[in-house]
Amino acid sequence: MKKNLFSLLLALGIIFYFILTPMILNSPILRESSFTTLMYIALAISLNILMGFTGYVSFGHVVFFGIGGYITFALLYYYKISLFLALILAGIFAALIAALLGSVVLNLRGAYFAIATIGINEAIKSLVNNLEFLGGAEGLFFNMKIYKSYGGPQNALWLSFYLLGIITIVVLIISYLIKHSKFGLGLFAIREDEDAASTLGVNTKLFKTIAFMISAFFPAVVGGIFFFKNGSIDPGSAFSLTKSVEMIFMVMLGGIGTILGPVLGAITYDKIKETLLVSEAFKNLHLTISGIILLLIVLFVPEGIIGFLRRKIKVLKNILD
Amino acid sequence: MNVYIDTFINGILIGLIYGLAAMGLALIWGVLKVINLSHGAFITLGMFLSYLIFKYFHIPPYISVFFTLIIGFILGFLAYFISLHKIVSHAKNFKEYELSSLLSTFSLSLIITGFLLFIFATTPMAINLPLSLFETKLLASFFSIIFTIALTLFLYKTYMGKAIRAVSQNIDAAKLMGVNTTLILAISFAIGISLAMAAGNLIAMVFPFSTLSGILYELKSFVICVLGGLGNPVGTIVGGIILGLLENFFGLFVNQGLVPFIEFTILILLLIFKPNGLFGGSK
Amino acid sequence: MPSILKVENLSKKFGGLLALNNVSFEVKEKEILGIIGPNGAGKSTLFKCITSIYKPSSGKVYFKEFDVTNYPTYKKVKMGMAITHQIVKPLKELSVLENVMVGACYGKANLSIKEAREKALEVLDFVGLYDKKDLEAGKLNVPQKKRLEMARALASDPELIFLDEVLAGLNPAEVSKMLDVILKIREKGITILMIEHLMHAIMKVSDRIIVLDHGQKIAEGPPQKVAKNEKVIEAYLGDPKLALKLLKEK
Amino acid sequence: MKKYLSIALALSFAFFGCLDKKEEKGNKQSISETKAKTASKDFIVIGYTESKTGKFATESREQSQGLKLWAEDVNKNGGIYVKALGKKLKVKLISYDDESLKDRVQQLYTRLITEDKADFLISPYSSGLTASAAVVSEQYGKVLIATGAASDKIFKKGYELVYQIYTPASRYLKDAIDLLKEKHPDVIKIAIIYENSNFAKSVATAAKKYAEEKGFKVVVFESYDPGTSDFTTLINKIKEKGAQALIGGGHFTDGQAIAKQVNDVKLPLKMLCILVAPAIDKFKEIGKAALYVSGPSQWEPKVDYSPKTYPEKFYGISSKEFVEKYKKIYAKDPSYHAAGGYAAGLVLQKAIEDSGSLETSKVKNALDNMDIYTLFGHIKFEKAPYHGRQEGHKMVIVQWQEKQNKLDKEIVYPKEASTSNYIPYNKKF
Repeated sequence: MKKNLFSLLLALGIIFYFILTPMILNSPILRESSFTTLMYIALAISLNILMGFTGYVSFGHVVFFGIGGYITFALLYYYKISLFLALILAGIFAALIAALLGSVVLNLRGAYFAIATIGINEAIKSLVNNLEFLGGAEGLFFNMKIYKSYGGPQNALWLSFYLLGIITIVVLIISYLIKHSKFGLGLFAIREDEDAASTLGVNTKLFKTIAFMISAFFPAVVGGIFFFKNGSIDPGSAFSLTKSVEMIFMVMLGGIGTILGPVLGAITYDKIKETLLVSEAFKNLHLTISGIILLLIVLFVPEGIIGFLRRKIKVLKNILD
Repeated sequence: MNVYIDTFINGILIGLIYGLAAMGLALIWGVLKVINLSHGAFITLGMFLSYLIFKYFHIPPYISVFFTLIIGFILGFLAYFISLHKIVSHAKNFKEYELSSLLSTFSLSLIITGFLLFIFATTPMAINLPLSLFETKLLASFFSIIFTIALTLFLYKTYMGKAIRAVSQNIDAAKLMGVNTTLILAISFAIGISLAMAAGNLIAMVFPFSTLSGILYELKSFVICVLGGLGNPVGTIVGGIILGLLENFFGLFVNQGLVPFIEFTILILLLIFKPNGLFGGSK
Repeated sequence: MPSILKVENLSKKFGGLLALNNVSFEVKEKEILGIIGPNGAGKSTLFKCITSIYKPSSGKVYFKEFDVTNYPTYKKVKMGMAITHQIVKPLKELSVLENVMVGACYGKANLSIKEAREKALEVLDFVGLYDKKDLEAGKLNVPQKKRLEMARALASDPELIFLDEVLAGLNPAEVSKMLDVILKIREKGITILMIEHLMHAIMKVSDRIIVLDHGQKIAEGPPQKVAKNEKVIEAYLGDPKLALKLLKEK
Repeated sequence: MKKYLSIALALSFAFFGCLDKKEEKGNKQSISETKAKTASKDFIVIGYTESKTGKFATESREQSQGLKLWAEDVNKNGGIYVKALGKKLKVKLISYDDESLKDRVQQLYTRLITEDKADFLISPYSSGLTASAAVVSEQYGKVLIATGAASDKIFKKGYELVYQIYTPASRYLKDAIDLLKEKHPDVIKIAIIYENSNFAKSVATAAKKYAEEKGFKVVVFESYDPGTSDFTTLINKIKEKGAQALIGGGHFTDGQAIAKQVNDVKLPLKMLCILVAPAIDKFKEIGKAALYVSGPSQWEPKVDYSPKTYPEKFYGISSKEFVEKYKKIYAKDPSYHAAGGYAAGLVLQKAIEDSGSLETSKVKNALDNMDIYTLFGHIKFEKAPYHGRQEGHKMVIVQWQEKQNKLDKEIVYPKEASTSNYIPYNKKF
């Protein structure tokens, strides 16, 4: 019991570090880079609930990020409701869509599920591209006035940052609670062997669907915050397949199915990418270099950072999770 | 001419080209059980190779395609050992490497795309032969049929082809029968990449392209593989033709912009109801 | 004694092949019912149809008087059935303890995670896997995996347990250990339905035996009687005399 | 448990503290540096992001090249004279790769403002990225010159400090429709097809509205997906509906494909006017298929914008001079993206000189009152409700014509800029 708590606290500590430093130093540049990092952390943890706990690898998980972004945006744009309400509605709606989609695609296994989720993302992207009230391909743009009701753009950016921080903490705690709950045990049973799980009395279909819903809820909220902060949304940036694969990478990199793993994975991935992007020597070839780094990870550290540490350092074996 | 006849002919031609683009993906998926996410990147690589050969040596794509096939085979062979061998050979069954192979081939695509972007940015390219669009389409379709026949003969009539099919059906049994499975897997991957690049080479003469064009064909190839199944090249071509016809006829009646939505919806429905392709058995 | 399970005219078709043909029988509470038959007789198919792993083509299954034919597997497990697999299905990357906890959490026992842990430890002790509790289940050897299957089933507090060839692949010493466990289970008042290929073993523990051949029930009764049934012997070997000889070698 | 908590927290802080220490130090350093700098400022720092990767890489690269050329020119002359400081300051450009994605645009612009201490900002390429950057620039009160962004929507947002260089999408095809009306009063049915993307859709929607106002009947109005390369079905549809003119397009690749495929089936259109593609030199690669295809362009190397054409308000080098300089360095004709990049710098330079200051409010004032002619054409910004939207700049219409058996891009509209007469598209069949 204690060993698990250690990882949770470590993860919480890390997240607090990213929330507090920009706040204490009152530094917008740190806030911006922390925003990206926290966003990746939250997305990676959410995906891990599906991918790490249940074993279903969604290659199109960004679809919920996009759906959440669009719902939040449209609600604020047309109905001027409060951001908090809009975010919650976006999360709920995304979870409902996940339930609907999940009831069919969760019957697919392995690569077929992966391809189906890519298909879902592309189909929804194309649909949104053609929906006039969502701005179609042009997307929607906020008027600066919207930020005024949150104390001007300056405050709105800080607000988005804090909201994201809260969501990241919430998703981390939820992921921890799930992992150590009866429900989580059921999910792990499904991950290991779905048929065996159902003969042990696990209602696999329901469990998978709930896991899918939870792992859809949080990306939707994060998407809502992200596009609120960005002030505009369009299908290309809302449903980017690359971000989907990045999410998978972050989970893999940190350690699939663990509590701390997605956090470490997201930070490492983000820092690598940020360094490459602004470094004089690499910025022209950063895509190729990240490809090489990722390939090396997949080939040589497939168990991720956590798995690697557990394997190499005996003391950590029972502490890290 | 009647619009419907026009649409029909165009659908078939486009379909053959799509089928050609998907053939490599289907082969690799079928034999290695790897969904090659670098497929699109290799198609793009083929397009640029075709462009460069045409630009500097004035050799038209319908001839340079043979050269591209060889380059593609070599690159594919290398790519297998760089990105897949370690994962595939360590796993007990393909389920174990299903995820990591998706990721390693995706890294491969990042490496290739990053490199192409560095050199060519997203500058649109086109190879302009003194041929009409219809003629280039005919030419590419012709190659599509030739490749289908050649690949089918190879798979069903040669020793190597039979070994590949044996591996695709049951790798353990093939191993027991003394087949060098590593070599077979590497060769299958190399042929798949070679076909992808050849497809790119030919498509470059039909349509303009840029560094990012490959991904579109990759996504279409998923749909085609699911439509036509993974078993044999003929299935893939038929899958391609179905997609080509669907696209063209839908385009007549609904807004063109909605076509991808319809395509991917079909993909999802097929996966759910007919995961082994329209012509395969049920799950 | 009232019957806990009643199977009525159960049939299963795979494409054109009739794997089960109108099989009917009853299982009484607290008895051990053995199901035997040659390879391909439909024994496992019968189990899978009863437990909804396969959907039967026709027929009815009653469990404790309820018509449960179309209940999904997990629901049947929750009602008190427990299933082991012929081909062991450990949850490989979970520990032995966690494996058993899944059974305790989701079977009829329906325990909380804390209670499940205690229950699991108790059951592991019962089947003799206590010292392996923290090992990854994938790392157990075959006999241990078989016992793990049993443990998971037991942890769910079942009323009826399905044992699918739990003795297969074990050496004589292990077989006799396992038989002890089976008898101990019966002492707990749990009904057992077991498939076995090894005839002598099943004869020893079963109260009654059903014989399947080509998807049909060809005999039913106490072990001794069934063993002498010529139809059964013929089904098994095609040569009644040789079969009899084999049966007598225990 | 408390022990674990404290250990965990301490560990994580220590670990990441180490990681980020360097960054913080750098940060503090630059703060003290800038304090010193304001007294003795040597550079005007101009920040922007370039899409070095992703879908906008090509256009963005050219835009950036134009901007760099401007900076070189300025620095060759010793910099921009800032009256308030009483001296000339050189210009320093700082840029990062935004990957053509929204993800990091805001992060990078914040970095440019807070860490690199940019005085002024230039937008990324494309309207979508510009919109993201604008949120940050407004927040920090920095002027953002938007080039490579033709959307109207950004300027509905109530921004105070964003200024557009390009003719906005709503006026993109206006001149083409005027031209059609003028040359072919008999044409009634027209078709508009457009790429389903941000920019093309705004253009097409505005064009449809304007065409209908002018009495045209838009018989086909359809979008196609980005990346579409086969237009056979759409062309069939246009043929069937009997449209006499076709306008539309989106980006280069699709535009080129449309021109080629319309030519293949010999569709006898009176006018074929395509966005983007005809304005780019590579368009001629399709040979005869390019003949008589016309298209709007923000700017052309052939235009003659010089002190001679606009003696009153001209500012900076003439377009001819710009073309020569650009050719010398990059060995090719500049595209309008490049000219737009140069113009963005020029506008900023003019505003700094006019206001004699680097203060946002004063420069803003100068921009609000700006009314100049440059190598890019007329530059003048709208007031509210579309504050900052370009209202001076006009498109030119180019057409590919044949001179001595060679394809050549001529300017056919407006008359004052034209180098040749307009020829109906179907004349070639």
